Amino acid sequence: MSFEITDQRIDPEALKADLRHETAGACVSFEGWVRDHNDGEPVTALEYEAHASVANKEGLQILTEAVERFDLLAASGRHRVGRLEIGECAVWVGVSAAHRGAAFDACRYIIDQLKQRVPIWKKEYYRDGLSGWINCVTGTPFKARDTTS
Amino acid sequence: MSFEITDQRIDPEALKADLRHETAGACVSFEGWVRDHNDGEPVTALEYEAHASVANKEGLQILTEAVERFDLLAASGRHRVGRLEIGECAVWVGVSAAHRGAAFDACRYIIDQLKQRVPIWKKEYYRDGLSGWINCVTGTPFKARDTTS
Amino acid sequence: MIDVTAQYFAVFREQAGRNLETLTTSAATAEELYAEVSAKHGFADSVARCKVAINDELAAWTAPLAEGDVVLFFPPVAGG
Amino acid sequence: MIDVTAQYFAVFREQAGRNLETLTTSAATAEELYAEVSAKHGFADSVARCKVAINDELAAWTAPLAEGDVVLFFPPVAGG
Repeated sequence: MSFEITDQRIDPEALKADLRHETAGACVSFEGWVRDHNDGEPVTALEYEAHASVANKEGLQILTEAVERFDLLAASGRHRVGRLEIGECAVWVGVSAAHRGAAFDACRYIIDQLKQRVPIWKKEYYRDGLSGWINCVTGTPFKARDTTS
Repeated sequence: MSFEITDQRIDPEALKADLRHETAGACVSFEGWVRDHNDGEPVTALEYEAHASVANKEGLQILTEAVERFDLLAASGRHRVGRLEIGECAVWVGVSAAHRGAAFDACRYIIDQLKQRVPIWKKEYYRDGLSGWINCVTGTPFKARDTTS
Repeated sequence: MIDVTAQYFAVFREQAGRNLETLTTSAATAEELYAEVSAKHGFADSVARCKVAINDELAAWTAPLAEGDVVLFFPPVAGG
Repeated sequence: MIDVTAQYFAVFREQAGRNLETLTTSAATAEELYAEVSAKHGFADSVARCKVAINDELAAWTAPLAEGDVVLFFPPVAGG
């Protein structure tokens, strides 16, 4: 079980090695990819910022909750920081379980909680040269809703 | 959108290329791994058999339904046949969507439907040398319930 | 009476001891043919749990049979 | 009055024009300190949408402040 903020490209196949277990029959994974639009507005790139030590601790706490709450064998997560281009993987969550119901429910729980609780911020760059911090009230261009994935 | 029965190792990373889309914000994938037990009984290996042409057609039909029913951008699936060892990937389903809710729901719909509708059969080999076709009534060792993933 | 080919998969193939056989039958539907072959080979699963395909297309158990049809009997599926 | 360090992230850092600042304050809780710094720098988000950490541990807005604390102000998060 591991959660890490990283400035390196996320490699889902390598990360799945941590989920391997002889009793695992199901593996569900989620990837959040940088989209080319948000709320109808064209997005050219994204920048993620995090408080790494608090984020890593809170991310691990969420994984621990998921393992306790669902019938999981393993769970891991990664979140990129820095500037990302369209199509790049910003966040990865993977879980393994004996049965698929628990795996789907837990994977969804983890990504929902990560998005609500972990200190990570996203700045979008738009085609018109403007930029905005998602979810934040700033007066300058902003998005009230998070609609990225 | 593609569904194929294959006797080759499944490569999830390569298959994800088919799910790429500039408007895709979420990718959810499911892998069914061969477990070392079923219903409490130790399993040493599995053998899958399929009617490939009917299976491919029905699998594609399920993907088409999922794309219509959920707000998907792409969906793909693969199912292995032949003898598989513990830990190998027997089935892979991947979907992409603008938003994660649709991606989770659709991925789950697809694997649930695949397990119910596609002509694929599974024979388990047990440590005591016996074997059994899952879900089938045969008189000899069998499993009434499918509890593999 | 018509001539059809019955094809067996998985546990049905093992129980029948063959992949396929040609049958001369009075069965008018896939379901009637299943009743015949399941009695002959001792198949224990009900049609409710099995599937049938005629000439490589999934079909209803009530589908009528025609001379020369290839009827595929699928025992309960277990993918995944 | 106590001396504390306020640290800003993302939009707060941009609006404050700095990463951190030392403040001499009469604020007894994290929430009182936020009221002070948000008035000073024009932060518009309510505490209900923001989070606070004290010395690198997430804390309740009602958490008391002590001399030398480093108080991290997190604007609404947006991971994923």
